[in-house]
Amino acid sequence: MLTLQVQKPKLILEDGRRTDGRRPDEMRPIKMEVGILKNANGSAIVEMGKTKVLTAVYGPREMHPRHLALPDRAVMRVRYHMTPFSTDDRKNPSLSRREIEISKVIREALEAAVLAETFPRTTIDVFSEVLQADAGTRLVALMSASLAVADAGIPMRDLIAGVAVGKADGTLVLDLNEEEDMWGEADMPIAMMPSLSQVTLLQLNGNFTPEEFRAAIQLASKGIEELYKLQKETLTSKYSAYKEVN
Amino acid sequence: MLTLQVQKPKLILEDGRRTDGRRPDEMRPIKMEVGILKNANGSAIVEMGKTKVLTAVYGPREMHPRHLALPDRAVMRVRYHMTPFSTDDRKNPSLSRREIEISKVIREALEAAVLAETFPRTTIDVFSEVLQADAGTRLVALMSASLAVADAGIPMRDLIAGVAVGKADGTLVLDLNEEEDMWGEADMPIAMMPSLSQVTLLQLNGNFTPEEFRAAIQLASKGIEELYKLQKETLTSKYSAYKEVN
Amino acid sequence: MLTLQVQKPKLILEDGRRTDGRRPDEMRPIKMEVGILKNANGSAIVEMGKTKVLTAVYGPREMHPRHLALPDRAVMRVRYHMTPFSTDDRKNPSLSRREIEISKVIREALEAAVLAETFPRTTIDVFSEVLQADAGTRLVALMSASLAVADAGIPMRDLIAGVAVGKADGTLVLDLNEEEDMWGEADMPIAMMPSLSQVTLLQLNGNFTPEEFRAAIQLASKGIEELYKLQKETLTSKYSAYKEVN
Amino acid sequence: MSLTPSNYNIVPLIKREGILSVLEKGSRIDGRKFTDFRSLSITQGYAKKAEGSAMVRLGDTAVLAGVKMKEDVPFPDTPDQGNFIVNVELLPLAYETFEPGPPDENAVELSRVVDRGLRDSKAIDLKRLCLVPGKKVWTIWIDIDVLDYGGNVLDASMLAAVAALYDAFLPKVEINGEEVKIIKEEKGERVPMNYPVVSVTVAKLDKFFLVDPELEEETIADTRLSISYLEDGRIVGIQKFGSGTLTTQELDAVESIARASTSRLFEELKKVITRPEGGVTQ
Amino acid sequence: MSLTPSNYNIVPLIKREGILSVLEKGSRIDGRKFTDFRSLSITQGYAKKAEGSAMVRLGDTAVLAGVKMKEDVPFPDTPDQGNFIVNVELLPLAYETFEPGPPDENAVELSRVVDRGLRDSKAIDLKRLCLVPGKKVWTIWIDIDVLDYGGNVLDASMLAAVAALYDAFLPKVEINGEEVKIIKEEKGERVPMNYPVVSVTVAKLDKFFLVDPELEEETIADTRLSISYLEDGRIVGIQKFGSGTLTTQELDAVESIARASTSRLFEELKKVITRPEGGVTQ
Amino acid sequence: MSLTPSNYNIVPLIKREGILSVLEKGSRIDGRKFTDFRSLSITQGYAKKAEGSAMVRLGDTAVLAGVKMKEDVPFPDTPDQGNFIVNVELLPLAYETFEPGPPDENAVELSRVVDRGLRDSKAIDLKRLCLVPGKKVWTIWIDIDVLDYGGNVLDASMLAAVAALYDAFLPKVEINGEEVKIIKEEKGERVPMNYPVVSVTVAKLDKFFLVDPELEEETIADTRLSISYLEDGRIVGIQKFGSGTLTTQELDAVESIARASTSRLFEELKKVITRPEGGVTQ
Repeated sequence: MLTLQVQKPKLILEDGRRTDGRRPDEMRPIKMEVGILKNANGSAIVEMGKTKVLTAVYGPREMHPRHLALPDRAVMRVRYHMTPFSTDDRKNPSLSRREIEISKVIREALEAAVLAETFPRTTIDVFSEVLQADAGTRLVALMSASLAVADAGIPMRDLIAGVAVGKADGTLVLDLNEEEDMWGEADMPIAMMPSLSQVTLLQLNGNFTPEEFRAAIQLASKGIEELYKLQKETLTSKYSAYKEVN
Repeated sequence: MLTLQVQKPKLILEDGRRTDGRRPDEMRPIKMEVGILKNANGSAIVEMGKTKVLTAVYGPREMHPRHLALPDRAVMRVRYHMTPFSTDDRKNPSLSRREIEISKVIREALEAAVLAETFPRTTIDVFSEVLQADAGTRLVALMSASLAVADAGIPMRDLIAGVAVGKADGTLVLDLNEEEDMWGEADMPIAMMPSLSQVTLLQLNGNFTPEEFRAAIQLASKGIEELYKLQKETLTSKYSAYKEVN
Repeated sequence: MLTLQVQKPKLILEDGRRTDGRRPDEMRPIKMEVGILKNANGSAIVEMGKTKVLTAVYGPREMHPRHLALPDRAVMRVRYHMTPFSTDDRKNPSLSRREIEISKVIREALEAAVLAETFPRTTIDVFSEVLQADAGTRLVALMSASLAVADAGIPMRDLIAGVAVGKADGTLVLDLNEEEDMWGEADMPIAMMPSLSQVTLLQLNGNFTPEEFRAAIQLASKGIEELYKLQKETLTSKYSAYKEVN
Repeated sequence: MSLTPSNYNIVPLIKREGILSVLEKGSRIDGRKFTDFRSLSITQGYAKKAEGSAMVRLGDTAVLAGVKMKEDVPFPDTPDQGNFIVNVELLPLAYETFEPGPPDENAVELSRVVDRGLRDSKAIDLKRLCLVPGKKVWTIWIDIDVLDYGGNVLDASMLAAVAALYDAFLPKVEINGEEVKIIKEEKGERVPMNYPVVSVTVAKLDKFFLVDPELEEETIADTRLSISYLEDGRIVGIQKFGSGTLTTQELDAVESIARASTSRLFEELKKVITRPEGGVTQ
Repeated sequence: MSLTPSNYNIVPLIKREGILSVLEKGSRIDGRKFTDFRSLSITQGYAKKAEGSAMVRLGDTAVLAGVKMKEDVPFPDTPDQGNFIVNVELLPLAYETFEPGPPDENAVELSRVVDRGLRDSKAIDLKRLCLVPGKKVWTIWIDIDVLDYGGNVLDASMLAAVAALYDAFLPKVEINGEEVKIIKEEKGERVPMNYPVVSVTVAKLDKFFLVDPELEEETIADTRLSISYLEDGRIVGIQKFGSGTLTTQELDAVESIARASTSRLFEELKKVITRPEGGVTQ
Repeated sequence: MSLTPSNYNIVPLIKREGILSVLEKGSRIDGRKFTDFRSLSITQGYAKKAEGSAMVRLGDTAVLAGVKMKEDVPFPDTPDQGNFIVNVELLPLAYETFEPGPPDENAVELSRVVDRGLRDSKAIDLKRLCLVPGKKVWTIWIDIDVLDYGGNVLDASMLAAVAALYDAFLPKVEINGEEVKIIKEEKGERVPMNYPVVSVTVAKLDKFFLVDPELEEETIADTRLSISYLEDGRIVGIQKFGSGTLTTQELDAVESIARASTSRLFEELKKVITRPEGGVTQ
């Protein structure tokens, strides 16, 4: 009787494909570009399906106010923010609790990679703006942030690549789309420094058996390798392009 | 016709007793305990009927930011706060105007007692959290604060004890309950340093004749003596207990 | 059918007069007074029709926090604020976006006139409170601010006088009233340092042809001359009054 | 959180001694007797866009109160009463240390003391602000702007609030059952006031009790007691300000001193609020 | 409260002299003529989740505008009009001194100038955003993100806003009397635009007038005048920025210079906003 | 914006070495085994004004949770579900560096992790909080006050939240079609819980994995992993805290260690939440 009620759609179709035609272990199309902003010291934009995030990095630079500076390392200041028109309903531009939490997990993930001890008493500012939100925004933001930090010439242990693994109609799926995010049984974003085999971000909502959890990590690792390769190419091609020009 | 309308109940019954069975000059059951928190320098919890307030004291300690420190005394920072589930309807956790005013009158009352000039350039922080609100919270908070300051080993001119006197159906009543608070004709919270006979907090809403005002102060003084005795016992028993252990 | 709908009234009547009986080039009655507050270093109140604005000036004085001080000039801090009962519907006392913008344009207009370089490392604070809002508040505020700065003895290149020119039923009108403000086709507030022939504030909403724009400036200039004369008389009479007393 | 203030308007010790030495001689620095109020003027109708207003000057203190109202819904626990909101603003115009921003604890305390004085005394009749029980009531705001901060802002604010409320009219309304039509342009009834209230503040300074302290006295006072009264002598509000203390004997004395001052204030108020149609207490 | 800025993006005096000496020779530091706009690109549909969007690059300045809407109630004084809200964000991505937080006075001013340019010019037809008079209307938000702050953000923002609005569709609606059914998934009509508006900013720097100032010029300019125009030459908005001054003769001159620049902007806009079904001004 | 914290609760390097040297010997500074939880007490009904409450003491950590509810409207996208809001406050009472004010990022993160653990596990049955589909539902608040901050606040908060929810009753309601009458004074049904959830936190410190870290261990830990479980072993939430890292092999190990700890926590919980009318999972 209530027309408001929305029914969960079938997420895995007869042919084993997902609602957007992908196989369970297939990621969405990806695009990456660095150095696209003029004022920032480093910048990058990453698109994954219809999710698009732009990140600017300023720094290392003097910390204000001074008493927040750390004697042995750079302070990282990280903001994950969604532009009001990035979502179906307009998002209020002030920071939501969700954005506060995600800013924190992205900061902690970046701190694992950035050699902040190289720049004591300074700050490294990382501002990510979600331009289109369609599942996976925190990982796309984190990847663009890691590229932007690299683009700013700040030394890192490794780049960071990440992807979500979920469960849809009982099947593990790589790189959730928005329907799977909303109706699926689990969503586990995971990010790594791939060449060091270190996990820098891990969250889960929904439910996994312990076995599914382990399988999900394996599935994510495959996706992360691909993403990492693309990240390195993106950086290389920019800097080789520079060399040709010079 | 309107069922929303609530009728004032009879506050003084046929037998001269109050709605909760007390005589007009009888206080609610009281419990006090100090030293119940681990991290705080001093702490106390006081229960008076169904009102319950926990206070923690930190300090004397360095003041931040420095320019707010005073050269000749400790700054006292006092917060009276109600936890969201302390009231019938959930209280929004942000500070209300009522909480701002009560924080101020509690601070001023405490400043009369604390020997703040002993600790120039420092701050003494007093945080009271109302866990159950059922009339008299500011006085219960103030008593727990004065015990917590003592428990922190900060020298005081005297402890502070306080109680409200009100008027219910024309009768002066000691230590209002919530019905008398809501439906009575007057509510006068008063707090003293009993051994110095000094009033440190005084407010009134409702109405008193000048004669009632004077009688109310006398009635309060009796209650305050009792409360003060209990406060001293609470502190003594804690520290004598300590002595036995050592 | 909808009674909510309000019809635009005729703004220019048969006899060429406006709804309040003025000719198109006629301003509302004006009153000015300086030195009316005790604590402020300078103060002024200006009334123009039913618009009334009080301004207090404090300074030049030490800047807090220090790091906002400028080495070569005084910082000006300007607030344009409407009291809650200055408008038809009560105005929320917190600063609206409109008040933020107007504070900025008034600050910039004043900075053109005040010899801020005379007082490096200080601040000059200008607080305008709109007591009655009935069209033209920003210009009345700016005029009272310029008088209050003068009353504080702060040197200026010139006083500032300003008035709005609008278009009502196709006719250029000087010093809009509230109906013309709401229903007219254009509203252009303009302020000048009259003896220097310099425009210090200029805004327009609505529409003007380029020819109307030029004619509007001419019309405003006439009004500004009158206002300026009155401002100078106001200051002179205060100080000559002083002389008589001494 | 409430902090010990940084003695923002500190009076040098030497000034304190000066003030005290004058008091020892039985007078005050501005020549008043201990029990005198300063010069007082009350002007109704000062702010033309308010539904009622009053400017009060008490010595160097200037306070402007304005009344606004709007149709509203009642609170669930008072379905047959209007809403009443008092808001005092210590405007940055008024004193050199006042900064723009939301009301600080001093402004909040002033608002709440004025509110209680008017509400709990039943000076304003909130039941007569009900239009349709449980559905529609008036919300009355009284905003009080402190324009010049010259001491004893509370008593001036209470005078301004009362005078502004007596100056105020509600818009005209036509009620048909639960249908309420408001004709904003026309004046309706007066805001329903039962009687005026006054507040008297007494500062304790060493062994002296000073009525209506001006700014320097207030600054060096040990404590202040503000008591609100009805004309029949009933006390309808008390607030102790500041961290000094009083004995119960001193409370007695202060209350008697304060009560003695009320007749002057009621007289001044009645000069402006007495109504042709029958006087202030009808 | 508005403060004299701490010259956050101060250009050293020697740079000012450098810029002026180039101007003396009749050219600008980037080689432009005084009356030239920088290179301009306008890309509609850049932000796929918005109902309409446009990315504008004007020299080194990059601005992204997006349109969202929702069903709403009208304001009581405009029962037959939709609501329209412009919000400019000077994102911390865009410049080294920009901090996260609520819009500062510069962002608020930009929002309000763009809003007035579009609203008072009647470029957007707010009456056609009414669904049921007095009951239901569309609220249109246009959010403008400044991504790279390279000077003359206002003119870029106005271009982005106009292009985004021309890109935008309302959801499909079915109206039966006062029943409004909104089918979010389907495109309905275009956002009702009457005609485009452009803003032209001219910086006064010493005796020179520079159209479309880039960041360094803007920083050292005495004042800037931004004028909004319709294609027929009518002025539909003016804002003077900064504490410098102009004579009335200079106002004349600036207005003429600004007006001369509008044709280029309208041309560029029409490349993207011209619609098959009849052109931009229908 | 999230900032690298100023190591507010920094443990001197020498202390770190001390802690590590104890761990090398197979024990912890407080004598526990690596896989042991600290002493635990759970007291329901501690806060009498809440509709349900629980005080949890876990070693030196003290956390008090309280449940409140009110009639509300559902969100448009979940018309047949109640609303559920978790709010953790790191009260200034609890630790020397905690300041009053709105929740900081740590409190927000804790709130959201507890919320997801209870919501996504379907431990609380939000559908049974619907009174009239699309019209009227219950909003349940669970406020969690951290009173003493002694390490592993998350696991204590989850225990307190679950125990408080199992302690809580909804008010009595009488539903007639779309008419809902709420009788606040009478207890109605229990808050609908399907089963309990527990969270287990494991700190990684050098090569050691420590269950239920106390404050000093937590402070010097490289990273922490918190995993929420149902009693059947299903994982219903994970959060990695801190900027340290783990290999996927370490993730395996941590998950096994955490799972092994759950039985103790479920046992302790069941001592208080088992209900006469049929046990916790009915």
